[in-house]
Amino acid sequence: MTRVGKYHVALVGVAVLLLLLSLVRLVSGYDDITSSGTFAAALLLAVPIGLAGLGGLWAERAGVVNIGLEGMMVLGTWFAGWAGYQWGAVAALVAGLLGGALGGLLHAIATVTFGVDHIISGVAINLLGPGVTRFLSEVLYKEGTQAAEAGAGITSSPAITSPPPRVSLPLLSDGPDLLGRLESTHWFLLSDLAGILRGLTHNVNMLVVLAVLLLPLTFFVLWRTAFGLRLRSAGENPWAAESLGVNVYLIKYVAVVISGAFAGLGGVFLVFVSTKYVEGQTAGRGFIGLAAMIFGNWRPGGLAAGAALFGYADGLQLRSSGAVTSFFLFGAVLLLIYLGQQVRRLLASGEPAEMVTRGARQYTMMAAAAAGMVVLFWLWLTVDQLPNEFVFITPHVLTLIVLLVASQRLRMPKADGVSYRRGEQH
Amino acid sequence: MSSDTLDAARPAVELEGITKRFPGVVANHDIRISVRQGTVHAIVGENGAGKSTLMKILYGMQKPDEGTIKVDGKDVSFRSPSDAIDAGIGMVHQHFMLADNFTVLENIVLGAEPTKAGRLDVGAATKRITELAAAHGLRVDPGRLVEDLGVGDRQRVEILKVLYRGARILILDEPTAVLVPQEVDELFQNLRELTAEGLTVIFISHKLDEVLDIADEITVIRRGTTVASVDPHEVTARQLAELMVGSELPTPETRESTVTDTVMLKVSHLTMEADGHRAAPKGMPVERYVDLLREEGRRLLLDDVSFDIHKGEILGLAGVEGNGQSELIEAIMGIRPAHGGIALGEQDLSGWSTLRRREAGIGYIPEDRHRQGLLLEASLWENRVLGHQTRRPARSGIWINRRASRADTWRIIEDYDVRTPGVDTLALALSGGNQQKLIVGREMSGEPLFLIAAHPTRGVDVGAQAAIWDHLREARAAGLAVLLISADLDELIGLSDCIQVIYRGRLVAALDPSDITPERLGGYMTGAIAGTEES
Amino acid sequence: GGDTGGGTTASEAPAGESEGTLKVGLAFDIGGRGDKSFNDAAYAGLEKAKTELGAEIKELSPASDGSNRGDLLRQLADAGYNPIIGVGFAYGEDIKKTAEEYPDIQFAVVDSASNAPNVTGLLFAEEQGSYLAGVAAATKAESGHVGFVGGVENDLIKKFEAGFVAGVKSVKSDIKIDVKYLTPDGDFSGFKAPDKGKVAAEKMFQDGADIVYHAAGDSGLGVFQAAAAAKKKAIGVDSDQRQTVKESNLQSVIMTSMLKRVDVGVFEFIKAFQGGAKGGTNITYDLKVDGVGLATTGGEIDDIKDKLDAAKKDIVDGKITVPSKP
Amino acid sequence: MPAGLNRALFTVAGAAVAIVLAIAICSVAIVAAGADPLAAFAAFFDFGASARSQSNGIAAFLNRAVPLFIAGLAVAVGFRMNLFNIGVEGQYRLAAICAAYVGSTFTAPKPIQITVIILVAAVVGGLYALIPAVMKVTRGVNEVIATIMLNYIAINLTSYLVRGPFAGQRAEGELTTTTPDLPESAMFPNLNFFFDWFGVLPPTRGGGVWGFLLVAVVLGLVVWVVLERTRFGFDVKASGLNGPAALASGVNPKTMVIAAMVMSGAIAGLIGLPEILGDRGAFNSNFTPGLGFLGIAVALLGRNKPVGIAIAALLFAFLDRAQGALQIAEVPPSVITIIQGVIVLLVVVANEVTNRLALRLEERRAARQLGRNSPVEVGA
Ligand SMILES: Nc1ncnc2c1ncn2[C@@H]1O[C@H](COP(=O)(O)OP(=O)(O)OP(=O)(O)O)[C@@H](O)[C@H]1O
Ligand SMILES: Nc1ncnc2c1ncn2[C@@H]1O[C@H](COP(=O)(O)OP(=O)(O)OP(=O)(O)O)[C@@H](O)[C@H]1O
Ligand SMILES: [Mg+2]
Ligand SMILES: [Mg+2]
Repeated sequence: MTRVGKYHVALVGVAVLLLLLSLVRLVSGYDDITSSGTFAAALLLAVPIGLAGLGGLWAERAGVVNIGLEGMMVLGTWFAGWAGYQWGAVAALVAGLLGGALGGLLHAIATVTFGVDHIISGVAINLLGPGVTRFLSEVLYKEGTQAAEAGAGITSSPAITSPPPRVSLPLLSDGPDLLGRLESTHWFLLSDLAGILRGLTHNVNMLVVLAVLLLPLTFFVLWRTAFGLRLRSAGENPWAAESLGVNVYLIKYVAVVISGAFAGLGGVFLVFVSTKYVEGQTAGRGFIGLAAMIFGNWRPGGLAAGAALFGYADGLQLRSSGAVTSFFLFGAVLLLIYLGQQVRRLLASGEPAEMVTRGARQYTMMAAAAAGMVVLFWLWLTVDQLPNEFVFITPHVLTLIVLLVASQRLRMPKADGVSYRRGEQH
Repeated sequence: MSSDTLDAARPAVELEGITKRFPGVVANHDIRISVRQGTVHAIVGENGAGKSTLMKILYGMQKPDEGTIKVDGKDVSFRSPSDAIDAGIGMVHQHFMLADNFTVLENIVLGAEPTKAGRLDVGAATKRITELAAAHGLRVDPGRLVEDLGVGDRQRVEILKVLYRGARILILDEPTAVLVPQEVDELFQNLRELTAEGLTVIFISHKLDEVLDIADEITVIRRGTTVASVDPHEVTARQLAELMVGSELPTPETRESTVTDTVMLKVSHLTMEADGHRAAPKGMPVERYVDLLREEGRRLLLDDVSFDIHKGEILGLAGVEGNGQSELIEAIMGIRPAHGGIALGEQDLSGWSTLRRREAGIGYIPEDRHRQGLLLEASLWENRVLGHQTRRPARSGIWINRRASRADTWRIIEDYDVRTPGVDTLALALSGGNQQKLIVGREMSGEPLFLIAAHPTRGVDVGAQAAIWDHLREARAAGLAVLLISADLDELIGLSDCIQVIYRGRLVAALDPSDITPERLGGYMTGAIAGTEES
Repeated sequence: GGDTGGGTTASEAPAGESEGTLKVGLAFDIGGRGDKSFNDAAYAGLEKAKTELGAEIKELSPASDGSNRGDLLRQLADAGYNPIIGVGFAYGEDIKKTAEEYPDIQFAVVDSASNAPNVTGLLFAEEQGSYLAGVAAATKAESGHVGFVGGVENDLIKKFEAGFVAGVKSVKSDIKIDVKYLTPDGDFSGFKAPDKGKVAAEKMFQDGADIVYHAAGDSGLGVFQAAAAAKKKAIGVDSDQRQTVKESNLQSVIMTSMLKRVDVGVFEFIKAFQGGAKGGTNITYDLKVDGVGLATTGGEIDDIKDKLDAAKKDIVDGKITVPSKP
Repeated sequence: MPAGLNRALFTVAGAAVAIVLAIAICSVAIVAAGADPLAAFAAFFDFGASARSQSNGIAAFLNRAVPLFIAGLAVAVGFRMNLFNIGVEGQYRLAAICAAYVGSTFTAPKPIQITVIILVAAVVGGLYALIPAVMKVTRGVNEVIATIMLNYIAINLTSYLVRGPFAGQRAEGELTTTTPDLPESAMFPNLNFFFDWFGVLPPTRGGGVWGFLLVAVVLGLVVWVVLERTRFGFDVKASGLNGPAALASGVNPKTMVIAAMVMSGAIAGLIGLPEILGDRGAFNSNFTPGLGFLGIAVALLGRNKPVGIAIAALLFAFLDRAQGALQIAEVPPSVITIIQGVIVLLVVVANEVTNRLALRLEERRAARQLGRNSPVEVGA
């Protein structure tokens, strides 16, 4: 498919998705499906995942698998909290970045210099991150210290002194708040669009803006600059890169350190949201970020979609657990669309010869889709409140389903995870 | 290539007393070579003689322990390839050094990217590459993904990579191993143009005819040291080979026919789709289904391939890489699904797993020994078990019989002259030739009825080559049916009882090896001679 | 099962004579000392015992997975500590086993019932305190809409919810109550997720809630932030959060806090032990003994003091029985 | 065979150096924390003054090692063929609750009851691991991400089950949610008689030294035999070392993925049983989490070999045991996690370095024996 084609398909996909969301909202009556609040929450929850995912992207594009993102993120939160309460938001940002980068450096030393298996090193860092931070808290935040006076405890830092500023889109989502008004009319599609736009633009943390900008920036650096080409070559064929004078070790070091810094930035973001470091606040987001990145096919756009999916599902269930059942309807309609397409294709190509080669497989798929549709629809009609446990796993189940559908089109960097040694052929 | 320009040229590269030791091996010992500018200087030597190591030293990928390097008369000391590139040296490696998921352009500019305001300047790069390609007659499309390219195209990309960096001295390490004669001719034509423009080429090959054809000067390396410097006009290939190994040259000729009337392997209507296998509907004959596929315009990797191999027959399969040989092998081995029939003796194998096929008596010498043939980080005896884990002596019940496997590995080591200290040595500690001998021994040890031998002597030195040929001939005499696939056309012609040519997934010609030359065979392989069947 | 299910209250704890030096051991729940919450409250009681009763004290924190609670108790027992206190209902089972192994040592467990003759259950009537919080919220909420954010959906936190809901309904039966838990039982990250607390509370405030009560540990911070952003109010939990929370902008949104005097429970137990009390019973710290209650810092509920006192009196007198399950 | 011996010696030496280095690094941290490293290291070996506290300490140590060992084995089976089963965490929790529940629904003679429980655990663990395996085989879904997602799903599922369908009776005032209590016949006999043999006081600790230790030892042996001596083990090793070669030699990669994953999951299913059958007698909300993740570290430290995993599990358990002792010595107990992390990192680094050295030596030896190292003297 050409570039233009892909772009168009993506646009059409988004449009269909919007339409569906709007329909489901109307039918189910849960305004939270497209409310600005949900999208604001989704953004808030998606950003740390997306930052961790970006960290994963940088490392893996340079051929280093980074399962240690979680540990690096933990380092980011701790250092952000520690610097933040003493010297303010900017210091928190810098310290969190550096903390994460430190974890990345460790990973780089182990994997690049010593050729340790990437998963092993990552696991060790995931052990070390919480251990080191707990240790630091036990030493620096213990009773009687100045920090403890300022509100620190073993499990949390004092609040950071100057929270980062927030911005809104003037006119539209602030002041007259045109979008907000449009949203509250609950018109079909228009209000949904307004809600989404307002959620993404109203009263947004500066760090969110920064984080979102990092996506196109990453794309630009990795795919449009010479440095990016070299970095990706280290993930595709480091031997070729080295033979052309690219310093693969250096590139990998830079990539993995940046990767750690991104994870650390994700941690900083968490600290900014809660205004302080809280032990355990990363809650596995490093892993989810990794998942979002794989989900997104090792590309910034896809990664953003993956992070958005997690953020949206989480935000929606936090705001309105009941709305989650509407997704049974959503799924049923999606399956219906799929079925419709298949049937149309079957009818369009009337030749019997065509039919023969399709084989039984396709019919099985269609039958399964039809059955799934019926089951989903029935569930939607009968279930009005899922047990909370099932609501919590919505994003994870969705991810699995999407992977099942899309996985064969995923393509990871060819030399990802390979222990590269200078001068040694694979 | 006129000799008066040669005489006038001054040395472009001088290697003085180069010594390089690896743990336990002296790869290079006091090597002295002087390469004059504007010439093609060939370096020959048996496997492991130290050619590649020497070139890697010259290219800055490895540091010599002793010795000096002079480029254009100046002393140099390279710390990395980029130093060498700066000094105007470029190297095309023995194995392709390309990132498959990158475009041709990205592969070429990598490490020497033109930038504009921080961005990669694609426009400028495209322009430069197109100019270079036109100037040297190297056709490429800069926008294509390398993974979609054939070997010939890849080779051109490799050369363009070097030229793009403005190299004046080109190192080509076995560039012709994967090319057919026509492509080799084309390459040589390009090289001659380059030398005429004053560039210097250092050329490494095991194909001595080619060396004599292209080289202006030849250096022979044996066991890490320079043993001779000869003029190509004054030696024959045979003499050259004897210089390399110090022994007589073997020939791959089969002496008398041992072909019997019993059909051992029967392949009928073998067809493979490019975009995923779909089983034919029940009850429909394969021929009809294949017709259907063709009508639908599907791309077929194997298109209705049928042939018989008799007991005691070696069937040679000639073809440019990428025309379906790998797919054919994998279909016969049951690694990839295909339509059509495969029968071994009386048994119909289609639908069987790889394991059952092996157990039924198919042996397999894979084309890439490191990829499909060996567990490099396992011991030799474990490699002996590989592929035979369900058969004696490797297996007893659910267990692996370690003692018997070891003993049988020792037998192979002795019978096939594998040079190794023992059966517990890891496979990666062996040189390539010895690894290949181990594989041949292993595949023969199952007393197979039918053997697939894909490039059985690729990258193997002349001594080992002769030994492998002998083993194939002996087994053939004992009634083995062999499907031989080789890029070495001399080997193919010399060993086969019959040659089939595969082109774009179809068998296009059946030829008699006794009256075919490599050149004509190459014509069939490239489709230059249309598929008139002769026998 | 040595469930003796006693219903005595602290004031009835038996007294006896003291014996030798007092060595008190205490094992924290996950998080450990310095968590600014539950564990620290227990430690405050222990420290008070040190200063006032001259006790020698030792406190241990478990591993982050909580796998070694029993081992900590045994290490304290082996080191000669008596009595030994386990903080948190998760200690219930381990205390029972350890108490059987060390019959000569007195144990106490916070938030779980006595289950052996030498175990004292230190229970808190969170539902009663939460009831008062509910009354306060319902009375103050002009919109007729309040909310509750629970950290982890376990039975302990559900006690808070049950009491709160009952309290709210007692004021106005048609009042709207939003209830949200951040994580399911067993996933304790719900106590450490201020961002999720914020999102959940934000929704409640956007829907028109005036006051949100949280029992969500550190996640409560997010509830306070949401309240501050919406210019609404929140109710804190466990300790007087208007004092413990250091951010001045958040302090002002904390209308009151439901106090759970674990420090009192721990101290009283040690004191009773010194007096010769034996275990086998539960001591319930309820409204009657001020083991739970509402904080008045900031004076925001001073105007409804009468109403709260009346509700308290009804509970103490037994006129109202507050449910402990939603 | 000296070649193998050489390699083993190198490994041990490397590990020793790594551990010493880890200790040195942690000493620096301890000093920085204002504590005395000597006191800290003494605390690791301080099992208390009384005989009783010592036997309690030993029991705590061994009982921690058993689940870690099983977890390490589970992870290692997958790692052997480059399958990263990050899902051990979810598999063992789900298996534990199902086994505990099924075990509580009937009473049978001890051997039968226990066997049934073990089988249920293995089957549930195996089945849950089958999901990512099938996803990988049929749709090529990366198993790392699938198992991470399935972990979240399993954790939520267990918490739903324990308070919903599988909930059991609780004593009044008891807030821990739990499955019904297992009958006495389900409890695995302890090993306290060992202490009697040596004339030492048996531990008072809960279930004493869990008898499941024996199951773990047998499991370790079985896994070793299966991986090192059988055809299946050979296929696993071949698939792990070189997938395409295994395929060409007749090993069906899909079957192998499914078999290895299911075996890994089945072993994972047993991780929770020592605790349930040895001590708790039910699955409740205090059930130890996180063993699946620690299992990854243990397997890696033990180089995916049963003996190594045993040593790694013992080392981790030994460090974990000191949680209380360190606090008594006024040392921040988080040094344990730091030491564990640093050791994993350093040991794998040491592994790499020694591996390389050993390979070099082997190549040199091979070359020497073949006499390739003497270049011939030839005149030009
Ligand atoms: N990186 C290395 N480490 C150790 N030994 C090496 C290394 N590279 C090469 N050798 C040794 O050096 C010798 C020379 O190898 P080299 O690759 O230069 O041979 P070659 O002449 O290029 O052979 P071929 O014709 O097969 O390409 C080999 O026998 C090998 O044992
Ligand atoms: N990067 C490397 N590191 C270590 N050893 C190497 C390296 N490359 C090659 N060798 C050694 O070089 C030897 C042979 O190398 P290679 O695989 O190039 O074989 P070959 O040249 O094809 O073999 P032969 O000389 O037997 O034909 C082996 O002993 C191998 O251990
Ligand atoms: Mg070689
Ligand atoms: Mg070479």
